[in-house]
Amino acid sequence: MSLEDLYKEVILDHYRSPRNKGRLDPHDVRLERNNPLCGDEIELFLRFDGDDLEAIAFEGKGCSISQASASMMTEKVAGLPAKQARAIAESIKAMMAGEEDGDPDVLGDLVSLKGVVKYPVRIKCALLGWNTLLEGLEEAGRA
Amino acid sequence: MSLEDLYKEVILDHYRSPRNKGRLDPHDVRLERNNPLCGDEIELFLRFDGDDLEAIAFEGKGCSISQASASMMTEKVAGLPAKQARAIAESIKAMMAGEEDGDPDVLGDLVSLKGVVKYPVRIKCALLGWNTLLEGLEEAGRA
Amino acid sequence: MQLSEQPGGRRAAPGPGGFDPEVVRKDFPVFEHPVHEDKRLVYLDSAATAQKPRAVIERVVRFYETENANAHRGIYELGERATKAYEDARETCARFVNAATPRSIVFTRGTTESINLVRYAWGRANVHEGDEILVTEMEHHSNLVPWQMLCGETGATLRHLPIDERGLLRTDLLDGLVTERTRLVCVSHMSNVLGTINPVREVADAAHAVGALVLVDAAQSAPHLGVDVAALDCDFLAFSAHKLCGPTGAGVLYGRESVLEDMPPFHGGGEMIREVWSDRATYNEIPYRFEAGTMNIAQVVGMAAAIDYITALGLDAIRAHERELTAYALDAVASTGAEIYGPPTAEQRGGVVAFNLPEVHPHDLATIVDEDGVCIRAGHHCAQPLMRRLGVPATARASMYLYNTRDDVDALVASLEQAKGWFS
Amino acid sequence: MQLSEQPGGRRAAPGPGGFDPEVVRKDFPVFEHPVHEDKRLVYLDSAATAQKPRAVIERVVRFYETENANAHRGIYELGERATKAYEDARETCARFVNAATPRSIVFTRGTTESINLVRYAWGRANVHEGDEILVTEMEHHSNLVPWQMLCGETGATLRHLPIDERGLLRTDLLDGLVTERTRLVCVSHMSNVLGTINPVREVADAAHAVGALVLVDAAQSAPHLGVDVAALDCDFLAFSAHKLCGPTGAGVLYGRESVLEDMPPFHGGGEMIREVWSDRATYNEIPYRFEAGTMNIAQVVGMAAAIDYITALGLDAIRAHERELTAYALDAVASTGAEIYGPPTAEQRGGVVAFNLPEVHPHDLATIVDEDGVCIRAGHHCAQPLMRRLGVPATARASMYLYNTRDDVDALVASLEQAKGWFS
Ligand SMILES: Cc1ncc(COP(=O)(O)O)c(C=O)c1O
Ligand SMILES: Cc1ncc(COP(=O)(O)O)c(C=O)c1O
Repeated sequence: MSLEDLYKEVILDHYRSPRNKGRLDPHDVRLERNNPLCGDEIELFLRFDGDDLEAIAFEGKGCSISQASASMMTEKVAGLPAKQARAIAESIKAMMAGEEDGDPDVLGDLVSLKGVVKYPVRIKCALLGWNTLLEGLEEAGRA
Repeated sequence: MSLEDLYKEVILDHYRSPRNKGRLDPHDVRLERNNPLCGDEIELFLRFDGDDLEAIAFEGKGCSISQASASMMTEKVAGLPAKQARAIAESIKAMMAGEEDGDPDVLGDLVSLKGVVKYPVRIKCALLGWNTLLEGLEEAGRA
Repeated sequence: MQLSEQPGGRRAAPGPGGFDPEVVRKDFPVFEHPVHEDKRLVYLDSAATAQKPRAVIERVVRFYETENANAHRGIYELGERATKAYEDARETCARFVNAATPRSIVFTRGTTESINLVRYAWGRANVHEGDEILVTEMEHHSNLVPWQMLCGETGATLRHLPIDERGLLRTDLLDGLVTERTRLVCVSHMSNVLGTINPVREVADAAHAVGALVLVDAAQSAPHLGVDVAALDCDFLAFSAHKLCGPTGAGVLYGRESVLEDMPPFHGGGEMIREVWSDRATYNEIPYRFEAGTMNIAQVVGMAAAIDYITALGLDAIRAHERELTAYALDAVASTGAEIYGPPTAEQRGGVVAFNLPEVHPHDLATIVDEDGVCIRAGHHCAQPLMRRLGVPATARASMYLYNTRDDVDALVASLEQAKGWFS
Repeated sequence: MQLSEQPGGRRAAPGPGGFDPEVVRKDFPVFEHPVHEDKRLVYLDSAATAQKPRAVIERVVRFYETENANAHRGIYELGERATKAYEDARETCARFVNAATPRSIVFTRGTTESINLVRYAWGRANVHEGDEILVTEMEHHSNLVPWQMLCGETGATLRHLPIDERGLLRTDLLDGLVTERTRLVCVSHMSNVLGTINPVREVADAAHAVGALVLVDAAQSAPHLGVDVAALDCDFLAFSAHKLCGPTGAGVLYGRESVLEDMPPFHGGGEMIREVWSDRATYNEIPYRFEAGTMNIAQVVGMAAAIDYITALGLDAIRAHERELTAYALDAVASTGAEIYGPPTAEQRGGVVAFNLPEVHPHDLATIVDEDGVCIRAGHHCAQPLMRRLGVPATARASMYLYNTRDDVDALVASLEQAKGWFS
């Protein structure tokens, strides 16, 4: 995928029209994390129903990759069992580390984020939301 | 002059049989100086008779160049007017800095010390006694 | 000296003194290698680090091949050559900053270490509870964080000299901010974000009037404007070799001779001592007192070669070229609709243009222009408090040096237009 | 691995693994240039600094020509290459010292800076009045003076672990000298004067038994013996690139991960921060917290090339060669009537032979042998307290490395004989 395609087909849609953007009230977990070198910021809200991640939302600012990736994440994991959300996050991290190819059956559209691997400095941007999610699941004792 | 000649014809005679070696009592000025990088040490004693440097002696240890040069110095300046001793010391320093050729009429045998100029790291050794003398004359108010 | 503008032309004619960036460019091997397989390297990040001319690389190689030994230690010929190369470099640096004596030149790893040396060696001996240190609002973290740390350790207070809307220092506020309690005023000669060239002498006069010292961060000015410690009347001045076409790992702390004389040592170790006993030591004369252990000999020698290189081309000619190119870039970047930070004219600033395109985050921008071989910086540029002052989380930044041409600026602008297209 | 001795022969055969110093020598351009116009360079001062193989010089050149950018900052390809080269070097260093993680590797200018970093960052936070620091009687000034300074600042007490007549550590006295008050024990792995290889693990065990930390000065051992921080069980370990065939201006501080995690920063500046406000800052994770400003990137990359070079030859093979050559040199130098300092056998020592000829001052000796192209060191070797312990103002010192041969030792001995002749 060319950089142009990555932006036009994957990133910009979510950047311009982020899903699940805003506060989530009530919530069980709220976490703020940032990427100190770039200044990207994410504030993540999680609400559980038993072991399911019933709802998820985020606030944030930063580059399009960090914000689009967070948006795609919320869309993917909302409503899933916490365990499965975690597995997806780990899969994304492994894919971005170049350790896995990314299984379309598990990741669906998220596989397209693999396009970022070619831009090593931007990987941290793409993972900001996912790392925050993993921390949030941990904090909630759901991971 | 080859290094061998410098050692054999100039340095070793004074190194083996240093002139005016030992304490001088009574004395007007006593100064200890060293060359921290090499560890060469000089203790210099001066006695004045009016404006004349009536007597001079030294103690010391270190490399042959530092000790021989000090010995040659005492031989040369003993009994001279302080002013003239100072002029000789300045001349030697200028010669060692490569600024002057060294006037045989003024310096006599000391001109042979010029052989050390080819060995830049050793110049400090050759000048240790002379710098101490200049400080001593200064301290005595004779310079 | 001002380069002639060719109306409508894409390239400035060689300036007086024959300065031609296309020719200069040939001295830099890095430009012989394309990036992204086949793209011409458009290097617009010299404020971060400069590229190295062949003369500097070859000087370092020659040191390792024919002069390599420890300096100030060996009695043998190789050791003498190393010592001579190292001390000749000190004289070159002294001449470069117009220091009265090479005794004022202390070698370091770079600007950051130079400033921290002052913090540790001078600061801990001279700054006490109730004292004040004044820094400007545009300082690089390297000339800010060390003073926060020193104030935290000593109970001194850190104060800030603000900037105005155009990114110029509010020197009108100096009178109120420099007081009897001020011990040190820290000011960058040229901002690495705004490009602002600061009136260092005016700051120094105000500081000296109350007996405070002045430290000048010349990381950006030494390569691009040149510095004259006598004219600036500063007490300390710091710069890095790597930003003036020299090797990484080398830099200078200039210190006023009388100030260095009274300053306790920094690191303990070989060479900085006079005599050592098991429980105590006496210390060497300046500048050696501040150079402990085996120094960065080859890098210091390479730094001198870099200084020789840029001074042979002429700092005036380099500055004239950069001014001309900056004026061109300010116009060209503004034409894309970008917001530009810092003083409006090329006279008031060095060759640094920080900007943001509306709607496009600077990190996205840097990634997109990189595809075309264009290297710009995106981020806070080690100046987070200044970013807050400007009200932005980050900016893009293009910075120019002697090897840059209008072609480089044109390539940047073409790339910016394309990015705009993707995002629109 | 032991090189075969050829009875009566002048040159060792290539050892197992094919180690042949004559071949190795060809990797070092410095040996292609005669000294004093026409003399073969007989370089016997590698304990001061080592010569550089072509692979290292070329690696540095390649960095400047194809990868030069600031590390950890640029989004563009050149910046990625620089960052990768720099971080790959960290992994090389971690493997070289057998560190569990590259997070334990902090880059510095060299051993002296590494030790002073510990003094400032760890020492000021952890050493207080009434505490004790233990050093050995054979330490280099770089592992002595910083601790004198820290004790002077904090009111802690410096204690000394003596050596015996053969130059071996009196580890039998450890029990009495390591006490509940001991915070840090500083020991060199190999003496730069005596050559003694110290039982670091024994010292570390004694220190850890009372909760003290251990700092190992590996300036001499890293190049000649290799180091294994897990086997030594040390908390800090310092070495310099320039002594292991690497560039000047680079070195390593290894720190145990848990110790570094708790350690406050050293320098303030770019890169070592997380977030900066005008009056305060939070700091980056390890090891970046200790690497402020633009680092010595090209030198660190060159250091990794040097480590690759010596590890490809094999540290065992290098050690075996040096042991064989040291045994030869101990005999040969003794045959001139010289007094030799340090342990009697090559098993107990590295390739360093300090000696004095009766009646000939070492400075005279160094000057005289230099005429024949022989480079030896004369002086106190940055170990004045050890000189006092040996009862001499200075010594001559010949030190050997992978490119030295029996021819070099023979040239030294011939020159010594001539000097004796002049003075007799
Ligand atoms: C044992 C020992 N420690 C420390 C040092 C200091 O190393 P550097 O001068 O590279 O900082 C040296 C080298 O001179 C040494 O031999
Ligand atoms: C204005 C300014 N000050 C200080 C520094 C720090 O210089 P260095 O990273 O070479 O220590 C820089 C460069 O990054 C700078 O631009």
